[in-house]
Amino acid sequence: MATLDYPLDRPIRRPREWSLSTLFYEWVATVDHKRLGIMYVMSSIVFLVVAGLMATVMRIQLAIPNNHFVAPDTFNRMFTMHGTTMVFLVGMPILAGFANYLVPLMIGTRDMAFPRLNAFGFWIFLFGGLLLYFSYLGGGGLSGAGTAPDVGWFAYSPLTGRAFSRGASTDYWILGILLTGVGSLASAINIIVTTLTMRCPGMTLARMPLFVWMMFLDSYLILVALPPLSACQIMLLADRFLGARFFDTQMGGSAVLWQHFFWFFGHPEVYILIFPGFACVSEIIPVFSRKPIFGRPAMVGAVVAIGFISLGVWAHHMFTVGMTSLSNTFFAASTLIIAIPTGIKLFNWIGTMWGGRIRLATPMLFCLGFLFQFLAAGLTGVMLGVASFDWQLSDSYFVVGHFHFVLVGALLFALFGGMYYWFPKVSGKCLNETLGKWHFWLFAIGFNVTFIPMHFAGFLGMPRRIYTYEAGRGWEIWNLISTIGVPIQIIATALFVANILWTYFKEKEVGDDPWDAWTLEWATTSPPPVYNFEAIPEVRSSRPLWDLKHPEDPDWKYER
Amino acid sequence: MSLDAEPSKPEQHGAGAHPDEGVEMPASSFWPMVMAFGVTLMLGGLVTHYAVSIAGFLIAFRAAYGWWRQVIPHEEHEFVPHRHPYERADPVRVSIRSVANLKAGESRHRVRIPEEIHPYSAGVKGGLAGGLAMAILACLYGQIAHGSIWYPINLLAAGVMPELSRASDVALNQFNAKALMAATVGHGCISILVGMLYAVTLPMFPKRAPLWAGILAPVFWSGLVAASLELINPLLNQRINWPWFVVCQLGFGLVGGFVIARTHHIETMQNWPFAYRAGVESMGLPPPIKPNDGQPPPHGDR
Amino acid sequence: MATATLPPVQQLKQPDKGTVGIICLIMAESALFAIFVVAYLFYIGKSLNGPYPKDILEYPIWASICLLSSSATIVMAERALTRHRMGGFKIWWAITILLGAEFLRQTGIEWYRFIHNLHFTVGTNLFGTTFYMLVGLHASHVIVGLIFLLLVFGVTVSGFPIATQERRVKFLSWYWHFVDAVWIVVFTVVYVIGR
Amino acid sequence: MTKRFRRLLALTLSPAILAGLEERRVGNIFQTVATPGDAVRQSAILVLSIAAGIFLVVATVAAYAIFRFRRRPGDDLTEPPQVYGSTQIEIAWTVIPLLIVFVLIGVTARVVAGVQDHPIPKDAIHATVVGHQWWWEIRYPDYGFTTANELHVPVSEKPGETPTVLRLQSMDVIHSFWVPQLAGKTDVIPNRENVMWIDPRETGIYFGNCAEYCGTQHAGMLLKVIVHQKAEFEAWVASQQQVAAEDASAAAGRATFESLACVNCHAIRDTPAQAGHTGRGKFGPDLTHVASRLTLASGVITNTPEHLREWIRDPQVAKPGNFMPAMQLTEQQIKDVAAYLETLK
Repeated sequence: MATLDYPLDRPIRRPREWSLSTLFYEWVATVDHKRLGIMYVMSSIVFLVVAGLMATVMRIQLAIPNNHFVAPDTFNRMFTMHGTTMVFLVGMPILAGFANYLVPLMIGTRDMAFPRLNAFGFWIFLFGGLLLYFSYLGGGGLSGAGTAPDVGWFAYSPLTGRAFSRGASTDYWILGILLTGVGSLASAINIIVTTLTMRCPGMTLARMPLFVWMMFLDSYLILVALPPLSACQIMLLADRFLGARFFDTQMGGSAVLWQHFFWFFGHPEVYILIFPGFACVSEIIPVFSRKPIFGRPAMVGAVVAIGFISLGVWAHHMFTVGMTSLSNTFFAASTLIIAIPTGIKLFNWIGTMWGGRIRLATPMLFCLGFLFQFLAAGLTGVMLGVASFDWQLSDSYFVVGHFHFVLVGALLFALFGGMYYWFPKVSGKCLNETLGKWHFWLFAIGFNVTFIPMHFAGFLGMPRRIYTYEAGRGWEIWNLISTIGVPIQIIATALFVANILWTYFKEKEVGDDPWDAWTLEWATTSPPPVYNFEAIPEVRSSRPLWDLKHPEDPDWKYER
Repeated sequence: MSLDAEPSKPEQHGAGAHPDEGVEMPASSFWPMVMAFGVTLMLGGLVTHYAVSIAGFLIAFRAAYGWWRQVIPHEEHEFVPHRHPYERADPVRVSIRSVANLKAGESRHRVRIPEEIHPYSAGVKGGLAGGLAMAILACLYGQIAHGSIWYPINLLAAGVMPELSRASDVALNQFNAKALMAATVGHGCISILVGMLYAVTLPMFPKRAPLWAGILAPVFWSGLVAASLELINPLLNQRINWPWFVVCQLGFGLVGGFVIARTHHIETMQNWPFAYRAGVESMGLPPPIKPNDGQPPPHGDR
Repeated sequence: MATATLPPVQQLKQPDKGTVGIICLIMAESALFAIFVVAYLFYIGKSLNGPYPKDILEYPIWASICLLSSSATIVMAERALTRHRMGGFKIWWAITILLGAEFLRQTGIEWYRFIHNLHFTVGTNLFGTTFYMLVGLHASHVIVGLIFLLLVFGVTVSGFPIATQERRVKFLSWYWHFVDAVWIVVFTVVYVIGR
Repeated sequence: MTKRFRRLLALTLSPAILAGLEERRVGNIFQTVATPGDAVRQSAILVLSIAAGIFLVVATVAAYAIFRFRRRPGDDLTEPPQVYGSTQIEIAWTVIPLLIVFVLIGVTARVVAGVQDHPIPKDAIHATVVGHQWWWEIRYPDYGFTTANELHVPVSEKPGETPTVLRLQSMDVIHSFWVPQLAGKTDVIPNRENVMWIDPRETGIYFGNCAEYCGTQHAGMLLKVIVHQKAEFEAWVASQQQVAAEDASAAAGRATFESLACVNCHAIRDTPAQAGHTGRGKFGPDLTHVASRLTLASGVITNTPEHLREWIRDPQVAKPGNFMPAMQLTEQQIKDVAAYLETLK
């Protein structure tokens, strides 16, 4: 929004003529939230494909016992880079991308609060990611052979110390993530400030779309939880470069301290990743059920509750480190309590569908996939929260299955739903429904075939992060089934990419508001102009477009 | 574009200096990208060569200057002309769909259901009364069968206190402050929660709610407990006296259900504006929907 | 439906975006410092070998006075700026910079004594690690603050109309207050509790 | 006791003891045979059944809603009633999970305290398990010997239970001790001693793994707990307490072993290759009774003469990345050393 803080004393620049070079100029130098949002999403999709291919290699390696498809070090690097990439280079930026594109449109403003900071955030995330991947070439220093980090995505000390991780590979992990962290922080501050200060007239907090609410709380969590990660990374960097002793167990340092610090970030991080999924689902389900969200205050309250409780549950990742029984019980209790607001959200989504007229278009299908898989993920999360059960499950394949249910089965499904839902806004064209339905069903089948067996492998004692296993431990069949699911997912993802290309080049334009939706982004053109709205809209309820479409029965009559 | 049928007044909400022709937007800038690149090189030098850091510093420094010049003394903007009118968004049209109403009635089709409930305090009161009745019955059982009112309390506390499961019969009959505390907190919380559940769910059942609350629910609950008690509280499971257990449950159900059913239903306030519910009237809000009479009902017991 | 019956739109009173932004920045910085403070507290008394805090730490009274009083002088500078008294602004601003620089000099002297005279470094023991990292992190924030203060001073002296930037000067002074507040925490933790 | 008799005892005992034991390779966490594992299993079954119940109810309701309220032809002309919610239903579906969570917290508290704060009987067996990258050192401080990778414990039957208390230490990075059929995992952390206990009711060989990622060969850090009848356990202890066997036929191998760098890492008790003060002989597994073990390389290969020779020739083939280098021995040296080690029953 072009509110000027200072008197203008320079002539206003006119935009240049269109050409290829200006096109390049417009993307690289852009500070437009929509272009940055698109670039965020595109680059995280690229990283998603890269990390997905690593997962494929790992699944091939584990398909049969005693496999020699890759060497142990290669495998260890792959799961480290897979996890790090998926969390920091896919999950975090894709949420920044969605928020960047949609938050200003949904609250009826022209841009983010700090457009240049926004651009800086994107570029430093991208360069940080590239620096991390440069480790494959330069991990041993420029002259040495390259190696990527191989310490796992949560990089437990003292494995990351100089004594056990020689060369520079762990340094790449620290520096790359430190940089992307700066980017995430920049975009989080931007989203918070934008939501608090730039809402259009009439858009009270009570009327703000749930998507914006959740992105706002997500940003708050980033703001509180990410600096601790940076702090402990700085400590580790000092250990490795300055000879400090933070995590040096030989000098009396504590190996568990890193875990406390890391998980103080790491657990809110799980919610940081899943909130955007909630955000997409909370917009899509009402529109496709033709009803307002059920229990809206409870929805917001639940996210707020999660946002606060999630800062007090971190040690449930550490039930096996030998804390006292009292600490274990405390963290088990806080973890179990967080299941309640999560459950409320799930019930409210079902409540929204109840009594509606549910249109089973592709975005809605993905949200329904989200519902069932998130239900399963939440329940396995409760199992992990029961400290005693966690002694068996922690660090087993059950955990791998559980968090892939959260991050793929829930988050990725919701994001796919979001992409199908908002693609017409970004491009003016609806993604092909037939291809979309193939994508959904193949992906849902492939996903479940891959990740359900992991839970059983965990029950049978399979630890995570092993590059191979001996025969006869009862794990062969589950691993084989898991691997069989992978090609199905690959085909599904290829269909999605094909769908985007096909739609972009072949499909017809569908107009500004193809889903008959209710939030402000559908009131402008598809794609929106640089300035979003010719005139800043005014709203009187949480569904401004409903009010206009149904003047005989507007929301503002009933909302508080 | 305007969301209202009425012509908009963009100058009121800061649309820029040229409302009819275009908008001023923040000017594009390479410097954030260059800055990010410089910072990356600065850190990348740590793992490659210090010369990379120096280059990164110089680049970042130049970018900082460029960025600085762009926002000081004022943020640079560029003028973006409005699109041609026919490229703009169509005004939002009135939907051809009619909106179905709940059968509750024309004017109140957005209320939440059920419209009348017991006050929430009735749930708490009922839960506490039921819990007390249950506790008295259980202690009575302890006194009659084992000669000690502490016996059932210790058994209940064994659900969270593993040391009690190794205790002898004599020890179970004795007063144990920790066990009393654990049992009271546990029993109290569960009683209040169940009472609350009664209060909100009873109005949803058609008729004979006290029957549901007093008899069927405790019986159902007893069955559930019987099925899972081995896992929840093994000690209690070993020593439980089922007839007495069911009697205690019925005591809770009848007393709690009676206390709740005795209170009057209250009108929910959900279709009132927030300002009324909060007790402050504020300007610019629609008047409250008046379900029965002209005045908003007095504050209910929430 | 006639538009006349539409209720009036609520005009929102929303906070200034710079204000919210700087508060967010301070929150994030606080979270960063909190972890270092926790690490310091956690490692108190866990060093396997000396020197221990009570052996070498001396209360940095003069440095603390300098830094804390700079919070007052920057307020004076701000007040002068709002009243368009440029001379007063320059003087108070310069005093703030000098006080900040004196604080850094005192830290430098302390560190020189530790490192050069006592050979007590970041790798000596856990106390050394947590001490240098916490105090160093704070000192680096003082340095960043000083750079910005100097920048403002430089452009003001060279004739830039700093009065147009009153809002940004205010945010800079908030940041400076934050750095001072952190020093109170650092002082308490390192020099009072830690000894 | 003569040397010859001792050797005979060792030779005959080890295979006899191990022959009757059932191998339990599948570490099913629901087929536990020790109290800590049982306690966990019971809480697990409770949580699993609650979760299954919730899943069934919620998924059924959701599926019913999707089916019942799907859009049908002709629905295009109406919008459904715009219901905002129901505080009563919302409270109900908040209170019910709260009740469930309340029960779960109680059960968790009891099981956690029951396992962690369990009093240790006086006649418990004590063992110290030290994690190394990537093998387990197992010390029996009360019996005065050290072995590796295979933890031998007596069966613990009522009456006269003999639980085993494990003190877990790490030499380098974090590992985790996990034998699923006996107990949940406990991390093995440097500069910190964790304590756990097991009281297996049934004899057998229980398989486990290191469960915390600890570097290249994390996958090759396997673990076995061998549960004996009490008498057999005592016989095993007696045999392990013997000094290293001396066999004249293996003298060449012994000389080679003691003359090479082997002794820098590996100790053989009561020989010149004994563990020294300067860390000598502490880096690799103690080999005093290496031939009595089931496996080599922390469970990666079985302990057969061929495997032993291949292992000495190049340890990086069977377990790439481990810290034992290929010593570039001649074929004859390999044969000699292997022959020597095989006498160390």
